[in-house]
This record gives sequence, C-alpha cells and structure tokens, in this order.
Amino acid sequence: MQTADLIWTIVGFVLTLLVLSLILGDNPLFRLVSYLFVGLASGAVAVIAIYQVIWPKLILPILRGEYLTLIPLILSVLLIAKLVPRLSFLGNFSMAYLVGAGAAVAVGGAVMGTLVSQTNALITPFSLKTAAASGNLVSQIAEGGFILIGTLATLFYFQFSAKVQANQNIQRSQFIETAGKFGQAFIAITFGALLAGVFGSSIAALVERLAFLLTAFRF
Amino acid sequence: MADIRCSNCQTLNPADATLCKNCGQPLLDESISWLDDLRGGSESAAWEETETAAKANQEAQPNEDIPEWLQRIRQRSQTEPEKTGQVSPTEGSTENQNDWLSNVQQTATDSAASSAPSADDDWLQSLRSSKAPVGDEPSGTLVSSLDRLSSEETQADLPDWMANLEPLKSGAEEKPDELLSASSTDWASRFGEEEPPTGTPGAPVDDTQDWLSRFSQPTDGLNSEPGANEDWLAGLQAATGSLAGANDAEISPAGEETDWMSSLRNPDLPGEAQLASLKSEESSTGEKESLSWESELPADLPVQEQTAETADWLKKFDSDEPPSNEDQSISPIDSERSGETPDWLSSISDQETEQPAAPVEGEPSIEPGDESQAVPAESVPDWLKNYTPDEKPEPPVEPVAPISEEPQEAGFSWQSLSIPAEASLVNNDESDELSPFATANLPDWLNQEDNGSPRLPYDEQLIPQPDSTGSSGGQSPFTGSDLGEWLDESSLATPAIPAGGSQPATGGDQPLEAAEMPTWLQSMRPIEMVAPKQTPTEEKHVEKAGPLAGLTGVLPTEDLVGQYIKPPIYSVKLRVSEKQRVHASLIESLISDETQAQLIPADRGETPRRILRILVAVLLMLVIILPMLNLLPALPASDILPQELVAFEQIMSDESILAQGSPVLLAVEYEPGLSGEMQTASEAVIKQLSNRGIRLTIIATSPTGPILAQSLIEKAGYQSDQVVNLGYLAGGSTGLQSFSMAPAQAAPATLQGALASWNKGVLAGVSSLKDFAAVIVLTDDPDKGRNWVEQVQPALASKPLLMISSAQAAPLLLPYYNSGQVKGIITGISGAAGYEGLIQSKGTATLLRTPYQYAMLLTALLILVGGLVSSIITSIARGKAEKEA
Amino acid sequence: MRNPVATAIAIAVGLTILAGYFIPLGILTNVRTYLLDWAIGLAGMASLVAIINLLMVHARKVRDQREPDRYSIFLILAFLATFIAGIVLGPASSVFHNIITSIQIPIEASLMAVLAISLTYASLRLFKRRKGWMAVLFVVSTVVFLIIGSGFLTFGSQVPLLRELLGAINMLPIAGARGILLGIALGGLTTGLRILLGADRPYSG
Amino acid sequence: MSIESIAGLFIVVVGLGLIAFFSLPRMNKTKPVFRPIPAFQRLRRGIGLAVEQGTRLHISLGKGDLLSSNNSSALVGLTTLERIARLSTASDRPTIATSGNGSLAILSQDSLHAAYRIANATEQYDPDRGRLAGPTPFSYIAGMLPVVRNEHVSTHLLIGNFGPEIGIVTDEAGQQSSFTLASSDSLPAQAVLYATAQEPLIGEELYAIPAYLQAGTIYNASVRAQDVLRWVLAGAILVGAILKLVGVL
Repeated sequence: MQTADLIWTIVGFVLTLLVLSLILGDNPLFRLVSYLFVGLASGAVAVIAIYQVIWPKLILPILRGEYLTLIPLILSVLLIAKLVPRLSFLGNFSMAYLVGAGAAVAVGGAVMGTLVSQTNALITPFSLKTAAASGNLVSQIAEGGFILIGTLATLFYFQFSAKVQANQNIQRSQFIETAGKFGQAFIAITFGALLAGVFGSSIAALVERLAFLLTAFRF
Repeated sequence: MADIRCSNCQTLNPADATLCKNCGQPLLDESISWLDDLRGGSESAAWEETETAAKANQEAQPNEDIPEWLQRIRQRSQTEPEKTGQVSPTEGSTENQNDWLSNVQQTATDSAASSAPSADDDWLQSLRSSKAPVGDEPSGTLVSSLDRLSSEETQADLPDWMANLEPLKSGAEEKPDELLSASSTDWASRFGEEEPPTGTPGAPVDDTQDWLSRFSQPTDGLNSEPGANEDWLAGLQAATGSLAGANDAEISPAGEETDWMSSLRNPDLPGEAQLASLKSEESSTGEKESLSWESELPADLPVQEQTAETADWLKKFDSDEPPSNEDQSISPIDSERSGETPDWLSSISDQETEQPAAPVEGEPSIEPGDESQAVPAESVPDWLKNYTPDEKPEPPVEPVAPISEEPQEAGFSWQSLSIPAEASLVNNDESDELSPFATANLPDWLNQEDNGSPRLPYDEQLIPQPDSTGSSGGQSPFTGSDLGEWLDESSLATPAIPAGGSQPATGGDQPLEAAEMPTWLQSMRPIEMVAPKQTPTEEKHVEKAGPLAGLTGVLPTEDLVGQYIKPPIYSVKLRVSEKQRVHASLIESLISDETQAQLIPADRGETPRRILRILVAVLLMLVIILPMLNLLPALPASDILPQELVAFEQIMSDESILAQGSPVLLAVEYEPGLSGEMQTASEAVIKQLSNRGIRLTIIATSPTGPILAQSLIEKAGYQSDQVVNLGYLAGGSTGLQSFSMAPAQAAPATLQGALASWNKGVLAGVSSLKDFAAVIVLTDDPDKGRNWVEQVQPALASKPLLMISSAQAAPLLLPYYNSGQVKGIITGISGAAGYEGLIQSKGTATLLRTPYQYAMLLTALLILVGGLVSSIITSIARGKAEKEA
Repeated sequence: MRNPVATAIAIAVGLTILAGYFIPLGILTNVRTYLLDWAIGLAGMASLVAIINLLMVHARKVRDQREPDRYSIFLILAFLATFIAGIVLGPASSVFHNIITSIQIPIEASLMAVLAISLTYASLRLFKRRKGWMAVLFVVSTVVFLIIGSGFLTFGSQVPLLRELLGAINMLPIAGARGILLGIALGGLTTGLRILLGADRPYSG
Repeated sequence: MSIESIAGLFIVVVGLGLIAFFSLPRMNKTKPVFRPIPAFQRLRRGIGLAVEQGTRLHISLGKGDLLSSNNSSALVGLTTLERIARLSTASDRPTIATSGNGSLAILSQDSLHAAYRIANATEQYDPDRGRLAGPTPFSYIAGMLPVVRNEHVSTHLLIGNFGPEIGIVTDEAGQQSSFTLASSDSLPAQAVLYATAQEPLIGEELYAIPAYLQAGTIYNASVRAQDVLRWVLAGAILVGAILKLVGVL
C-alpha cells in the first residue's frame, strides 16, 4: 500500500471511529468531525457546481456565441445580490423564476409522473390480454384488485373534509371512516416494510464500516 | 312633625323613618317637599319659580318678585297660623348672636372687615337665605370654630378642614351676584388663611358699633372672673351659638351663594330678598329697642336683650297665637307682660351658676335625645384636655347658656327650638344631630314670615329683627363651606335646599311639640350611619367642624375615624349574590390550583437511555463482527430469489440485449453514505459489464455521484478508455427530463471539464438515450429512481431500464418492476448476494451476507422484545393509574 | 400584492413550462427546454450563493462576542481546503477524489451506521410514543420484512405455499405505497397550482 | 397529443378551477371543517410554549431540489415557515430555518423577511436565521445537529423532502426533550419519522399544514380541491379498471 493510500485509510479509519462515537452521545470530537464534514461537503459541492453547472450552463454557451444565455447569467448575477441584505430584493426576480419553474416541474411531475403513471399501473393488471399472456389470469386480476382496493382505501384515509356531527364531534362519513381504517392498515404495513428497508440499508452501512475497521490495515 | 316627605319619590314616611319606605332614599334632604309646602304648589311650579328667581337674583332686583312672594305667603298664612309664635325666638336668638358677634369683634385678633355697604348688603342679603338651612347655622358655627381649633389643635384636622374650604371657594367663584361673590370669596379666602372667622364680620359690626362697644366691658369682666369648667362650658356653648351669629353675618353672602348654587336657583329667594331689603331699614331700630333696657343689665346683657326682645315681639303675636296650641308658651308670655322678666332672668342666672348642664338635662326638647344629652358631661373633660382656654370669644356668650333652660319654665315652641338649638350645639355636634335639629328654626321663621306678611304693620315690627334673619342667614358660612359638595349634589337635579329647611314645613301643620324633637334626632342619626353617602354633605361638615367637636373630644372619632372607616363599610355592605359567590369560589379554586405545584412525571433521566442505546449498539456490533471473525456460523443462502432479481440476471445474460462492446448508461444516484451498500450491490454487475467490454457512460444527478462512480469503476478494474463520466447533471428531475430529450445539450461536458464527444469514442453511435443498449440506475432514493422511470424510461423506447437499489428504496421501486417500466431490480446486500449466487461469483456481498443477516434478525428480535416489554410496562402502569383513579 | 413583477415572472415561467408538458408543440417544447436549462444554471448559482452565505454565517459565529462557535473555524478551513483543491486540481483529480472517498464516505457511511443503532433504539421504545393497533401492525410489519429482507428463509423452495405467501406479502406494501404516492401527488399538484395562481409567493421577501 | 397528456391537462385545469372556486367568498361564508389531527393541536401548543418560554422554533425544509418533482413539500415548508415566523415574532429568540439545498436556503431567508415585514418588525429580521445546513443530504443532517443541540430550540418542524437519515436528527431532538413535528413526501423518511419523531404527519397531511395553521382562505380551498380531486381520481381509477377489464383501454 502506498503512503498516500495509507494516510487516506488512516484518515477514514479515524473519522469512522469519531463518528461512531456519537453512539456514546454527543462529544466534542464528533462536533469537530461534523463541522469538518459540512465544510468539506460545501467545498466539494461548490467545486462541482462551478465545474459542472455554472461553467457549462452559463458561461460556455456565451463563449460559443449563444448570447441568449445572457438572460440566466444576468439572473445569476442578480442572485448574488442576495448576499447583501440591502440589495437582496434584486435577487427576488431570479428566485421567482426558479420557483415558477419548480412549480411547473412539481405539477408536471405530479400529474404525468405519478397520477397518470400510477393510475395506469393500477389498471394494467386488469388487462385481460396481458393477464392471458402471463398465463395466470385469476391471480393477476386478484392481485390487481387487492392492490386497487388497498390504494383507494389509503387514498380515502387522507380525506380532510369532515362534518360536525350532532354530538359536536367532527367526523367524516361512515364510508370514509371505514375505508380509512383499511387504509391505515395498508399504511402501517407499508411503513413497516419501508422501515425494514431502511434498517437494511443502515445495517448494511454498519456492516460495511465494521468490515472496513477490521480490514483497513490488513495488507 | 308628622311625616317626612321623600325628596326622591314624594312619598310620605313616618317621622322616625330614616329611609323612604318607597324608594329607600334617605329622608334628610326634604327641600323639595319643603318648597312644595311653602308654595303650596307642585314641584314643577317650583322649577318654574326657580328659573324666574334665578333671573331675578342675577339682575339683583328683588322688588319685581314681591307680589309673587306675598301671594304665596298669603296662601300659606291661611293654613299655618300657629307658626307665628315661633318666629321671634329665631329672631331673638339670632339677634343675640349678633350681639355676641360684636363681642367677638372686640376680642378678635383680626378685625379686618369688608367695606360697610357691601358687607351690609351681604348681611342683609343673607336674609334671603333664611330659607336656606337654618339648621346649618350652628354648623356654620362649628366650621368657623373648628377653623380656630384646627389652627390650635392637631394638624389631623387640617385635611378635613381644607377639604371643606375648597368647595366653598369654587362655589364662591360661581356666584353670579358680584356683591355676594365678592364677600363670599373674601370669606372663603379668610378660611383659606385659617384666620378666626369671627374676626371678619361685615355689616353687623358697622350696624352695632356703639352698643357693641358697651358689651366689651362685661365681656372682659366675665373673661377675667375665674369660671368653673361649667362656666367655660356654658360660655363655650353660648359662644358656639353666637359664633354662628358671627359667621352668619359675615358669611351670609356665601350662604346665599350656597343656596344659589345648591338649590338650583331657589325660587323663593327673590321674595326673601325683598323681605331682607324691607327689614334692613329697621334693623338698627330693633337693636336700639334692646339697648333701651340693656343698660340695666350687667354681665348677662345678651340674655336680657334676647329675653326682652322676645317679650317685645311676643306682644305682637299673642293675639294671633292659638291658645290651644301654645298653652305652655302663653304662661311665660303672660309673666313677661306682668314684668316678671327679671325674675325669670334671675332664675335663669341662678340655675346657670348652679348647674349649667342641668338645663340640658331638663331640656324637654333634648329629653328624647339621650345621647346628645349625655355627651356634654362626657365631653367637658375632653374639651379641657384638648382645648386650651385661650379662646376669647367664649366668655361673652356665657349668659346665653341659661337660655337653653327657657323651655323648662316657658315651653315656648320657639325657645324649645332656638335655645335647644344652641344647647344642641354642644350636645349634638358630637352626635351629628346638630344641623338637622337646628333646621327646625328655619320653617318657624318662615311661618312667622308667612303669618306676618298679610299684615304689613306687623311685618314692620318684624323688620326690626333683621339681625335674627341675618343670624338665620348665618348658616351660610356653613353652607358656604360646603359649597363644593353642594355642587356635587346638585347633580341629583333636586333643589338642594338644606335638608332641615323642609322639616318645619312638614311639621308646620301642627304646633311643634317637644316630644317630636327626639324623633328628629333619631331620624337623623341613622341616616348618617346607614347611608352616609346619601347624607347631605353639610351635615358631615357639622360633625367635622366647630369648637364643640373639639370640646367634646369627638373630633377624631367622628371626623377622622368616621371618615376613614366609612369606605370599608361600603365594601362590607357589598351585596354578593349566591351566583357571584359561587363564581368567586370557583375563581379562587382555580387560582389555588395554579399556585399549587404540579406533579411532574419523574424523568427517567438520560443515563438509563444512554446505557440502553450503548447496549443495543454493542449487541449489533457483536452479531456483525463475530461472523466476520468466524465466531458465528454462516447462515445458508436463501434459495428464494425475487422475480425482479431473476429478471435482472436474465437481461444481463442476454447477449441480444447487452452485446459485447455495446454502450450502457450507468446512473450513479446514491449518496456517499450508502456507497458501502451500493458498491457491494453493484460490484458483480459492474464486473460483468467490464468483462463484456461494455462502453460505460456515467452520469449522476447528485453532486458526488460522478466521483463515487469513479471509485466504483476503479474498484471493478474498468479500463478508463471504456468509460466517459458526464459528471453531475444539475436540476434533478428537470435536468433529467432535459437529458432525456437532448442528452448532448443537457450534459455537454465531462467530469474533467472537457466537452463530451457525443457520437465519438465511448459515445460512438449515441446521440439520444434510446441509442444506449441499457440504462442501469444505482440509487438509494426511491424519488430519484422514480424520476428515472418517469423522465427517462419513456425515452428509452424498448431498451431495458434496470435498477440496483438500496434496501430502503426497494419497496417503492418494486411497483415499477410490476408495471414493466423497470425490467429488473437488485436490492441491497441480500439481493446482491443472491445475484452473485446466480452468476456463481463470490464477491463482497457474499462475504457480508451472514453478518448482515445476523444483524437484521437481531434487530427484528430486539424490536419484538422491546415492543412486548414496553406494552407490558404500559399495561401495568395503566392498571395502576386505574386503581388510583 | 407583494412584488408584482416577481410574481408575474413566476407565473409566466411556470405556465409556459407547464404548457410544454402537455401541449406537444415544437415551439412550446423548445421554449420549455430553454427555460428549464436556464433554471438549472440558476439553481447551480443559488447553491453557490447559499454556500457563501453559510460561510458568512459561520464566520460571524466565530467572531460572535457572546457565544463564539469555535468549531465554525474548522468548517471554514475544511471548505477552503476542499474548494481550493477542487478548483486548482479539478474535480477529477485524485486529491479531490480522495477527499470524497476517504473523508466524505467514511463520515456519511458512519452516520448511516449510527442511524441503524438510533432506529433500533427508537423502535424499542416505539410503544411509548405510539399507541393503538396501527402501531402494533407497524411493528409486526417491520419485523416480518426484516426477516424477509435478511434472506434468512432458506426453506422456501421446499414449501411452495411459503413462496406464494412471500409473494403476496411483498405485494402488501405496494398498495399502501401507491395510495400514499397518489395522495402526495395530489398535494403536490395543488401546491404547485397555488404558486402558478400567485397565491403562494415565497420569493417575495 | 397522447391520452396521458389530455388526462394530465384535464387534471390541471380541474385543479385550477376547484381552487379558484373554493376561494370565492361565498364558498367561505362558513368555515370549512377538516378532520382533527392531534399533531396540529400539539404544534400550536408547542409554538405557544416556545414564544412564552423565549425558546426558539426551528423549521427544516429538507434537501429537496427546487427543480425536482419532489419540491412541493419544500414549498409547503416555506409557506409554513412564513406563517410560523409571523406567529413567533414576539419570541425572544426568533425562528430559525435550515435547509439542505441552496435554493431553499435563499427562499427561507425571503420567507422570513416577508414574515417580519408583515409583522412590522423588519428591524428584527436577521438573514442568518435562514441558512444552509449542508449542501448534501448527510452534510445537511450534520449541519442540523448543532442547531438541535445549541440553539435553544424547543420546537422542531421538519417539513420537506428528507432521506431516512433524518432519523438521526429526530433521535437527537428526542434526547434534547424538544417537541418535533415531522412530515415528508419521501416514504422511507415517513417510515423513519413514524418510528422516531414525536409527532409525525403521514403522507399528504403535509400539504394540509398551512390550512390547519389558518394561513389563509386559499389554503383551505387548496385542501378542499385536493379532496374533490381525490374522488375524481378514485372514479377515474375504477372506470379505467373496468374499461381495461372490458378491453376498451
């Protein structure tokens, strides 16, 4: 192992131990590491932003003669005004542009990416053609029906609008309440599965870190 | 008096009633009923008169009102003939007071007086206010006397005293009549200077200069002679009465002003003004009459003067007085006629020397008033204690004291009114009954006025006693002193004629009997006790002021203590309903709950939690490390492989899809934190791609993705010429969408900063995403995975989209496999281990599988046990709570 | 209305991009592509501005008279070292590469490892925070999927019913996940529409 | 124009129409009633306590990229930030906002500035209160930990796009015994928050936060439109399934 690799390995080893010391509770060493980490990550992102975004997206096109890119460049310069409280209002136009674009992306992604695609995925199992092709017609339709019911029940669980009952209790309709109970069950199962997945990832990270600690200096 | 008419609802109440039986209004201020009786008209009429009278007074032309006044008098004279016998006593007493006033003039330290004419007018005009509370007369005396005392005694009196003066000044300023205002302010200013009020008589001084000078000798003689306490007391008793005269004379304008201000323009004042103007012409002659025989009298001249005066004017009335009513009063008149007056006077003097307090006891008018009667005897020592005998005005009036005995032998109603009025100055001052009692004089005087008015000749003989009216006007200082409070009460919108003023009117229907006197006392006393706030304010000042208060030693108890203790009485008498009590108790309980320390659930503390956390960490680390050290047996690999895993392997092994040297897009969409899992999961696949010489194009939507990808391919031993790292694609899903539409425009440069050579080298034949043989996404974030499915997959045409997912993203990416949008998925370490098993390759995933499985099982076990334990503890705690409840 | 010009910009840009999503017109698609490309550049500049602001905040923390934050100096030093190395040597240099792989990966991976312990500890005390049958079902589901995820079940091949059962259990989360995703999409839709209507203006500081 | 695009455009137009319709004054004569969510009642208490005790409110907006489809949660977080900051301008310690993305950090400063301007307390505005905790997901978590520990925060609102690593923050906040209301549009994060946070919001409850905080009529209208769209979507799914089963689609 070269000296540079050894140094980087030692650094990684020490940093791993310092971060794992958080298990014992908050301590100055972990604080030191966390501050170092934030600074390092900021530096890395800044470098990548300059190399991978600002240069190719705002400056390179102008060098190529695409002067239309002056518009985002001016907006970017206005954005720098956000660093000066007195001039920060100048950056509002740039942020308005970003928010408007982000809203359109959110709407487009929600409609086309989720609502339409997930609805399509929900009704696909009911296609007799594909079911017949899979050779398991009944089980596919039953599976599709089960997922459909579970999805709708979950969807109804989130119903917000309610009515004030005679006994002054705010309650939703009986159908919604009943469907909501089923939806809660599906949500609990889903969350359990997701938490188990997170456990899997985090335990995998722990296993990998412990393996690194055990094998770091095994040459 | 028979009944007391309520000033509020006009309801007739019993004489001894203190509060109106109808409206509960205290029955002290009877001015309205009194006015009604006087006019024999309604209150509305009285108000009309009030307006006209106000104008008349402002114009200072009383003559205009004469007919009106006489008309009223005639009306009254038909119904109240018997009251005529009560006129002169008032006059006599008041004249006597004026005599005494002359003595005071001699002895007063400050003899400064206002100009004669103006003072004379003031003094004469004070006749107008004769309708004003005569009962206030002694009160006025008390005020003036208190001023003297207050300057000599404790400063504790000063606040009350000053308080009495302030309203006077303010009232004086409001006086429309210039003369009156001038004198009133003058009087008020003197009060403000704490000067003895006796030193400022105006008109009386000028009118009686000559004979006043004669009084000075005997007065001084009396002063010099060593008098017993009784003498002092008698002298002081007389002094108070005479002081009233002094004050009357000097402060009459103020008194009238008080009437003006308080009675909301008394409609009768014009008539009174006319009467005063008529009488003022004869005032001196009346005095000369008395002087004619005064010379024969030595020291007790004032008494003689008064008695003689009485005899004189009694002659005028004996024919008019109904015998039936005045049986007792007739005999003295007769004896006086037969020249028994000297005897009568001597008997008075004897009794006086023997026992000055006796007449008070024997006073029929005071008999009912036991309290007022007993007080002097007790108060004398008090007075000696707190009253230094340097008072000069008292001795001259010493002879007046015996006059209080008059009723004993001559039950003159006027005597029983006037003399006791003076005696009561001593008795009632401390018992707060003085002014109500004294007010009895006023109606009598008015009745006399009424009676006499029809026969002008008699009126002319009545006129020589203007000083009596002047003395009756002497209440003005008192009322003047209360001017401010009167103004306050004027807001009641009732003609605030002094309360006592109505008493004779109501009681004038029948001859005033001595037996009724106590009812006055009794009826007045509770009023102040029960409803002190409703009590006319001038009475309060009667209590506060005057030398008698100091004499009886009740000044602190009545004035200060009484004044400062009353407010708590209000609070005590607050009417609190049951509901309010309940609310109050509720609020109290709430407050008490707030103040009580709340039970804070005992905090387990940080230490046990930290120990538990460390214990969990140690257990997890042990089950991970022990298999690595082969201290735990390896678990068998699962032979149940997920469909998505199998599908992934099928695509990878399909040469038609991933031919040798075909371009593949590798998206590295995971964070460095999950690089351990992701590198392990993707290791086998990257090796497969490397072995097949796949041209790899790397892109990432996370900033560190390109660098992680770099280390990934380096570990896999990928050749650099087979790889192009397009670096970081900014913009998340937006950037990905742009990339899916125009990859060359969205990712123009490489990680090294050089321009990406699309359609060249590694990217040969690749101008759009569908030119890639496959797209493999390494992600730990379901959102990023979804972005690739939603944004890129449609642009791939039929080319497969494969995913190597972290365990945490798998549950949300599986649906995309089920929907066919994703052709295969490898999930985490367990999936990678299964994949390695499929391709018969042993990589890192296989090595880490056992510790990973142990850790997962231990975690499941800990969660189960932890859940069971905490549910048991919770149920036990709940049971305890229910038992406690 | 606060900042009308900025609001007009936001609405115009948003509606134009949104139209490009649904209306397949060449000009609309090109305009949308340009607008999004500019937005990406702006987002990169925004990240840079925010990082500079972060450094300014920590620089002020170091100079703070009352509660100076000594650790902030290490953050600034780490930033400067990384930034200079990255700018001078480039992001593809081995030094910058090692900074990420030998410093950032150990730290982040260790944080992820700490998360495993934190989650296990939190799950132990779950019933102290959550009551009711949903919490019980949540725990049971977690345990079941932990066991399935561990790949511990090695006897599946011998028990066909178990294979079917595992397949059915794996389908359970999909229903709930789809329902939640659809609901989130509805919420995202209305939130985006509020901005396009000019009702929400987070940019109008 | 594909059927997906038509369906998508239809949903957008219906959504716009519903929000505009429910925003009409005559539709708000009677205040709409929403199902009670206990977490919001505790949140109000937490805000009140923070203002009374002079402690700090901390709102974290997540790491979501403004140009990603999952940015809507961050936009909700910004609206909530403005609302909460307005409520807590009277507090001794002003509200602090952290985020894991540069654009969100700048917008958080704008939202804070707007809140102080509305409350006529612009002089109290401090740009440092809206800061970038870290530009990457884990550096964002590492940057938040000092805020949780050292900034005298008594109430945390985690509203935005998080990764599962947010569990480290909620665990730390639990150790500091501070109130935490957390919600995310990321499902793994929701699962972690359900297990670790004191008061988690599930799924789309995140988007109802402004309405439950009485931020304005438009937010009530938005939630009511969301409910109507829910039924429209459910009907569309059922009809689509039937049509698919019949073979029309």
